[in-house]
Amino acid sequence: MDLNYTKAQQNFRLEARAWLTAHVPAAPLPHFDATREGFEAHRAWERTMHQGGWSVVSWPEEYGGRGLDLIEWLIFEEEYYRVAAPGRVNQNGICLLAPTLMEFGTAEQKARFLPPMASGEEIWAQAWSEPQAGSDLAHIRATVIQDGDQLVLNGHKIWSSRAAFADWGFGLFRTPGSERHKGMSLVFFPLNAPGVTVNPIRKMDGHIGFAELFLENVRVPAFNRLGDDGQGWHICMATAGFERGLLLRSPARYQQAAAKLAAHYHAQGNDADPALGLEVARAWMNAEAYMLTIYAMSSRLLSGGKIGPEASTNKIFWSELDIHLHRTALALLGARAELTSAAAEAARDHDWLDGYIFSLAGPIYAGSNEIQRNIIAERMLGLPR
Amino acid sequence: MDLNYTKAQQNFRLEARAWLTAHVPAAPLPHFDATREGFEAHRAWERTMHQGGWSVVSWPEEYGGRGLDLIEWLIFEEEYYRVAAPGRVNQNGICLLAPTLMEFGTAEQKARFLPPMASGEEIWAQAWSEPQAGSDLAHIRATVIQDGDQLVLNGHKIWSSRAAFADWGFGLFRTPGSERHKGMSLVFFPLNAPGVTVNPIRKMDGHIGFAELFLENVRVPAFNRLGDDGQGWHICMATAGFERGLLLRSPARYQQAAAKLAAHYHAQGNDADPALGLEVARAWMNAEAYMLTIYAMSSRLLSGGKIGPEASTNKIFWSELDIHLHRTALALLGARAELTSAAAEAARDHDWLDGYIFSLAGPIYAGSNEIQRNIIAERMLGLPR
Amino acid sequence: MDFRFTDDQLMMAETARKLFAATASSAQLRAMLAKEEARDEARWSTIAETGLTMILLPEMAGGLGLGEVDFALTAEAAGYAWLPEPLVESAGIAAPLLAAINPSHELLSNTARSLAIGPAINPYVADADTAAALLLEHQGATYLRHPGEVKLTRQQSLDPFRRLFKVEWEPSGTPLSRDAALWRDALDRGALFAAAQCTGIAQRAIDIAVEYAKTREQFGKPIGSYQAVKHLLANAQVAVQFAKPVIHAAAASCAQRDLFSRARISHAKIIAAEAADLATRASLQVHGAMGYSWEVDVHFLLKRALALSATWGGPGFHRNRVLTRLREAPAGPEYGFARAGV
Amino acid sequence: MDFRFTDDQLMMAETARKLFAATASSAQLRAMLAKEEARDEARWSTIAETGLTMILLPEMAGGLGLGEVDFALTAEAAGYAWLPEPLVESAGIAAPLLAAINPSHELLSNTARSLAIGPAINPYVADADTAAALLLEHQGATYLRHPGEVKLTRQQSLDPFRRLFKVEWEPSGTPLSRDAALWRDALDRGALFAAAQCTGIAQRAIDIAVEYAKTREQFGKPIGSYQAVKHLLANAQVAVQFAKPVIHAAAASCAQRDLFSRARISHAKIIAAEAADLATRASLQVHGAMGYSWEVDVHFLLKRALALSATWGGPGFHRNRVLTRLREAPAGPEYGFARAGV
Repeated sequence: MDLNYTKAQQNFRLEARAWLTAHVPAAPLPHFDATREGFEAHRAWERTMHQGGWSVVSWPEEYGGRGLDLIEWLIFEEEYYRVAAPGRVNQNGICLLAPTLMEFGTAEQKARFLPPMASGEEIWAQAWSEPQAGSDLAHIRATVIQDGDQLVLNGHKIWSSRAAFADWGFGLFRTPGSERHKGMSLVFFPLNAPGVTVNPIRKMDGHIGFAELFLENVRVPAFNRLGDDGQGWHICMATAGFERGLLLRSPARYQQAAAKLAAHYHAQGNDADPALGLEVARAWMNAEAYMLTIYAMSSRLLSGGKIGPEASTNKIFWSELDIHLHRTALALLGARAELTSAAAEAARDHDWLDGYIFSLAGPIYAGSNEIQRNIIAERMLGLPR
Repeated sequence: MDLNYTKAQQNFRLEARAWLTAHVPAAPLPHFDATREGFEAHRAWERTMHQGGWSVVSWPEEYGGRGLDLIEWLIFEEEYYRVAAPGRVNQNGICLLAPTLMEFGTAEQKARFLPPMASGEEIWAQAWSEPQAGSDLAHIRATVIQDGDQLVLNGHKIWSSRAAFADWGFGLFRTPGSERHKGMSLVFFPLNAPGVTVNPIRKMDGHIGFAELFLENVRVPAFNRLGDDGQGWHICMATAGFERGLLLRSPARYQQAAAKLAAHYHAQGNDADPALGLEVARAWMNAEAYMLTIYAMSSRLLSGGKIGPEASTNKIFWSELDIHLHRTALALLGARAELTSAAAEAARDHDWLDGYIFSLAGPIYAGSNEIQRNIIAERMLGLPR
Repeated sequence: MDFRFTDDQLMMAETARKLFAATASSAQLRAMLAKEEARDEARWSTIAETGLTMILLPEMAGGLGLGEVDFALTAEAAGYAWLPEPLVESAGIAAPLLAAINPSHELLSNTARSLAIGPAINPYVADADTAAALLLEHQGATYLRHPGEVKLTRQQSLDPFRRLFKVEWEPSGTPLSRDAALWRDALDRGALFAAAQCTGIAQRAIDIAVEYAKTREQFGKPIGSYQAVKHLLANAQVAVQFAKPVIHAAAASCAQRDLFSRARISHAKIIAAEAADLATRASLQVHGAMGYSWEVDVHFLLKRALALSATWGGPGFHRNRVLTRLREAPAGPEYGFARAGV
Repeated sequence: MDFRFTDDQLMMAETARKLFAATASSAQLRAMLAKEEARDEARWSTIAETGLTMILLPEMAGGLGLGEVDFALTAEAAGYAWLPEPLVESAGIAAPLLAAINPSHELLSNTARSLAIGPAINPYVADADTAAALLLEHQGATYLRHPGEVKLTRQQSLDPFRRLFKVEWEPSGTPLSRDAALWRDALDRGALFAAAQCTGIAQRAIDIAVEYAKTREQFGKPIGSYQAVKHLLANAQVAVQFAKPVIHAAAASCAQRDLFSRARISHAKIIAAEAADLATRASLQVHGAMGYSWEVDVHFLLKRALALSATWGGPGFHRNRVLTRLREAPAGPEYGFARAGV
């Protein structure tokens, strides 16, 4: 065990810091879920990142990455959050789909889809859930039929993050008549393809953020299926592992917020409610514990380990710490906590209220925390189903 | 709504206060679960109470009570806990069995069992659980067979509170071959009857407290069955309502402890951890909320209401507040918290550690809190079973 | 000692509940939001006509001369409906303050007008622009201003139905009153009725979650049959059950205006806000992604609960009042209702 | 940057675990308790022979010259076994303190002897009577006393295996050392290894609850198939998962002896004690009445967890160290491991 960065890691950090300091937009971009303008501003930022070689640092160089390992990826993320750089509008693609694509895709598929993903030219939405299949993903009904070298998609998807403005969607479809985990395929489709209707859904924060998708005889090349016919569930579970387990929420995100929170608390001096010191310390400890656990897990993965059901412990931990951290910030803000960022007197240093509302979705998406607890109990502890 | 005591209620309080002040033993009695001596000291206290007319204040006068209503009972309990009077060794009889007996018993049964219960001459243990039937009480296997004017009892009971030293037990038995809620009878049996073996069980605090009972062809008169053959489940559920709902845990118990806790906290002055102020306030608020809710419920019952599934909300609330209150006290004691009352330097003003250990059983007995939450969800909220 | 409501009290509460159910349904409130209306004049008129704005006004001011218990039940119903109009702040806090100074004040004669209130403890004033007048606190004194006499700057709350304003004004001229005790009373009523609204919000959040959990199926069963869902909602219901009697007792003793009654009010404010937080978040979790969308009502409840928890004193302020009571006066079983222990 | 244990570290930990499993089973500990023995001399000898008491001693004191990471894994295993002997306090804290003063001290030469330690932060000294000597703190100085030179008064802990003593003594004569920094180091190690024991305790509590929940049936199903039981134990396991890396990182940086390493140790102490509390109470609840009986092991774990949480600094003490670090040094993503932000 050696918890010091190597000289090379330190140099890499400084290189990332220098580039980010020089390129991160001075003013925050408008939210990518709020308007087309915000979305395109984030796409432009992806392009800038790509030009600098920073958009997909952990990918192989042939697809636009730097071939960095998980520790270097964590260092990059630390620098990224340190300067409060913009949210990653193509996260669904880069963090969720790309690892799956690299594991299960053909060379041709990788060559076709990864480079425009890295450059932000093609931005991806996920399309997992359906109205009757949320936590119970095996219950999906959307269908895929092969017709020569084409696939014909039909169905109704919902809660598709980014789908209001994105270019491509990836989702699960099943062979008609198949049941539960069998007969599923993971298919990519352009969101502007004939037969696709995108109905934006407003979130509780008023932003659009996700959409409902209706697919009516949408035709895509058979090339757009990842893996073989019927392999969809297996592939999708691998993605879920990445999503919950490691790549969805960088520890740096919470470390940065916790540091802000602590500064805010200490700036209140003697006026601060001493009972809140407890929560501020807790918020920082949670962020650090998450960071340390992810570093430990990354070290293990680097030497050939696999993410198992402990991915579910990560999901529970980051989603709960995020809520706690933001609740504590709102408590510090007192009666001003309810002001939105549109209000003249809203807290300027950090979007605590937006962060709180966003955090409330954490225990729900990427597999509800109830489901994660079942997974921990059954697969880690061995309790009966 | 009038939340002032009447003159008569005030006078009753002062009368109770005067008697208790004059009669409550100056030194705490040895624990009734620890030794036969402690048990008998508590029996003697029951006798003293009875002689003063205070042992069963809410019972009808003909059985040794004062016929007081629920509000007066609450006032009496407040005075009782105010002077930290001894624990009630016959609580299983007085608070659990007696209300059931008064509702379902014949005049002869009441005349036989209530007076010696009131005087402490006969002290009662409950005998509900069996090794395979804890939360799932309908699963009990102990049997009762009628043989002429006698009942023959067989079976294995466990977790019988007070049974190590008590005189009588009451428990559920079923007609052989009957299933689930049917064919059950509530039967009383002397713990020294031939065929009864009492094996004391040590609790985690080292005291004995409960026992395992083996019944082998134990013969009691048919007179000892409460209600008709097969009515046992119905009667038992009524008892469970009393137990969880109202009579098991007086609010005064927690009000007294919370007041001690607050005094302890404020006595620490500036040395106290300010974050603990939060918990001290919480402990007092919990005790007051419980008190107010019980008063509101008592008012409703006095005008003819019945205890329904909200009994389950009471059980959850008092069991959780009790743990919280004692945890807070242990936190205030710091590194001295682990000392038992046998230690020279143990906290003298209140048995916080004993209270904490006792409180840990709260979410388990009288129907586990998991079962109570099911009841609330299904019977109060109407969620599907 | 009688903890029951009178028939009159129950009837008044039922009237409020029915009125809100009929005039302030989710669909009606959403339609009003779409039209960007500050208030629904028809609903407000009906509220005034029904007498709900007159509960706490003394009879010599043309009011019903009732007490805080009566109004608390109305506030609970208003919370249940997440009513946008300023019934609670105007009729529950501002009007009684003005009536305490001058029961014949002409602003009290028209019960369809609303009053806004700006105590030192709240940084913003709700519904200041539509009010007939603002009652403002400065160093314990009461000043009356018309909206046109002050500078109002809208501050957007996350609750789209809450219309907050920063008020800039000079405490010049003679105040209506210099009695600082009036503002302590106003704070008590403000906290008390915010608490009452919170239990209404909490119950509504539970009720809609229960309805959803009965019908929404996952893994072939209604989600309400899973223990995780049952226990989440059961815990929220427990919190509501043990908040309501505290609010009712706090309302009944509000007029005592002492260490004991203020601790009771603070207690009510703390736990009712917590119950609302617990219940709205449980409701959100039970609704899943659906609950996170604008189309399901749970977010309106969650936002109102968040706003109310920090208004009229946050948890820290009220906890200090509880600790002060515990430090300065005896506690224990004999002090539950009786200040002198009898 | 490598967060993995070396093969040597893993092997040493495995040795400790196997030794404790073989010599300190529940039955063996209960038998020892029945005989009212202070310690099991055979077990203690085996522990010493295996080298576990020499992990932290420098090579010039005849030790293995290993670090806190190595010993933390042993302490975790000791917690899992709720070991009665003073391995952690003697070999993990007292001996390194003495070795730091004088690595050739003759008390270090016999590794089968134990040392007791009395820092100012703990009111009582564990296993003082069976120790070869006591190391006692007075105003930052270190005094050495033999048990016969001080007045020992047994103080009964709720944990029947913890043998606490009040020590009355005079700080007369020349201390072994006046360097107060030694006691700050001792406190760090004390808190760190208490934390490590706590995660062991927590994992044991979960493991026995899981075994019970697999076999105990109610309502026709194993209780472990109910969500209420699953989620209770899953939450406890989450707490353990996120405590262990903090302990390991705290152990790895312990030698830094600065604001950063001390905050990490305090963090570890707080959350490991909480994990042990959560897990032992969850285990108790899962066991039902059975868990409340003396016959099931859960109470031994619960008691040890309770005792350790307040020893070597309680939550308030350690929280203050965390807040001090946050006040006095920068925080943020670049300061996770790097004091200078690189």
